[in-house]
Amino acid sequence: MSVPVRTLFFAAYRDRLGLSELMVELAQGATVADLVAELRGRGSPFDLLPEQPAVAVNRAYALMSEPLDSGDEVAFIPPVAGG
Amino acid sequence: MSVPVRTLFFAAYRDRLGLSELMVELAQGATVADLVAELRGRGSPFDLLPEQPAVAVNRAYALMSEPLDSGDEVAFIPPVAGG
Amino acid sequence: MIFARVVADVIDPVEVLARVGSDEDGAALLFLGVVRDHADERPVSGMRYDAYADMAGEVLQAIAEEAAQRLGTDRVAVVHRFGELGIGEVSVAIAVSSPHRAEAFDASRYVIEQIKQRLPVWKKEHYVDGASEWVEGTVPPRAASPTVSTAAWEGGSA
Amino acid sequence: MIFARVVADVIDPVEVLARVGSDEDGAALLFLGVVRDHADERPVSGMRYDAYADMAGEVLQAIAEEAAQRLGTDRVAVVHRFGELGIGEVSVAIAVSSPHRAEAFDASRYVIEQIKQRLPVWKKEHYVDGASEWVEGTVPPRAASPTVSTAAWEGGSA
Repeated sequence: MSVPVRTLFFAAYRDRLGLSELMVELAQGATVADLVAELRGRGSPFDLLPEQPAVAVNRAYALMSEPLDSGDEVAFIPPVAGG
Repeated sequence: MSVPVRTLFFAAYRDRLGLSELMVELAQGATVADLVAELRGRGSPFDLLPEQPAVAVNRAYALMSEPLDSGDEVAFIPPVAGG
Repeated sequence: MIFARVVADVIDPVEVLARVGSDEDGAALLFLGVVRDHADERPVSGMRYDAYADMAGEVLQAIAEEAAQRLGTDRVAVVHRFGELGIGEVSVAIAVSSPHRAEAFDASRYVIEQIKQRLPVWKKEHYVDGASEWVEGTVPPRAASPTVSTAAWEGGSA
Repeated sequence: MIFARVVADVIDPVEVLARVGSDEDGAALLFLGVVRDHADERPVSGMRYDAYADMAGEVLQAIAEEAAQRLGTDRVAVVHRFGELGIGEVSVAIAVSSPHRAEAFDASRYVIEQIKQRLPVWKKEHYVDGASEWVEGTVPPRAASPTVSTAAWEGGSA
């Protein structure tokens, strides 16, 4: 059984990848780290993502070790610059 | 030759003295300290003024040693509470 | 009465300020972040703010609640804008009020520093020479509830 | 553009805020001192501010100029009111703006702390029980140009 997650890319990451959203199928028990590895493993342009990006899972900052569930929303968060 | 100065009393000092303004004749060479001593020497209610009040001479905070000239405006400044 | 919004519309600072205040309060403080015409000496013509709007609304609410804790009142209103902004336009308005001023200054500063550290918002500067660049930002915390230390939010520029 | 006034009229905070700001500025800060309904737990119905108006105008101008030095811009506007004020009425409004926020917070705080230390203004609290008392104040400096130390203006209440 695969775990579909919705990934979001913002700002500089969106510009680098040329896309803002992507559905990814992960293996059961996959973590954020696995998602990042899966994406970077696809090569250009996904290898432009950092190895250890800041991410939010379901709109909360999360560690690379965070396990992912079906339907989770995982956002890649470039360094923030509000204000 | 006497030196006339205009003295002003504010807030609590004005309430204590029951007056807000007074012309005082001082001797040539008199300082703020001399003015204070002259007033306190008059007895009640002037002895309710502190021995070392904060004062302003011509709208600038001044030391007790400040010499006074004819026509100077000397204000007795109770502890301030703006804001 | 805590109010926190991430919006696409023009911010009315007076409206934000009007959301705070109480008969108990002796101090009110309104902070405005404004798009300025330069960045490190380089002339800027405008700024584009991108937001992860859903998350930003939640993070801004959390920041406002933390600020209210420091403030000791629930009189905290903060609005952050996204989209294209011209020079002089307000990107963020923060209003707080409290019985005493020290807490108001502290809470206002807390909100803006936390916004810069945690709010999932990004800005792209448009330069007068025609180029545009994402502003170098701050790596956000890796966990949902960052430790709030005094040292963590003091200092910083802009 | 430094603006400092001691006035008998109602203060319009929006007008004071509008006196600062510039295309160079990324931060604006408006502080309002407001009459609150209590003093150390005692219910207050209003406040009377007395001023040595001529001197207060000069001192406020000096404070604003010192704040502008700290701020690095001349965008400082401060208005202090005297007379009878009701609960919720603004007794002082301080607006500053600058390229970066740290200086704006610093300058705003400087102005209010210096007002409390030096401005020849006094306030009498009117209590709900009918009594009135002069608020215990701060002994002002004995010389025209006080030494401005950081320690001297930090802290304090209200």
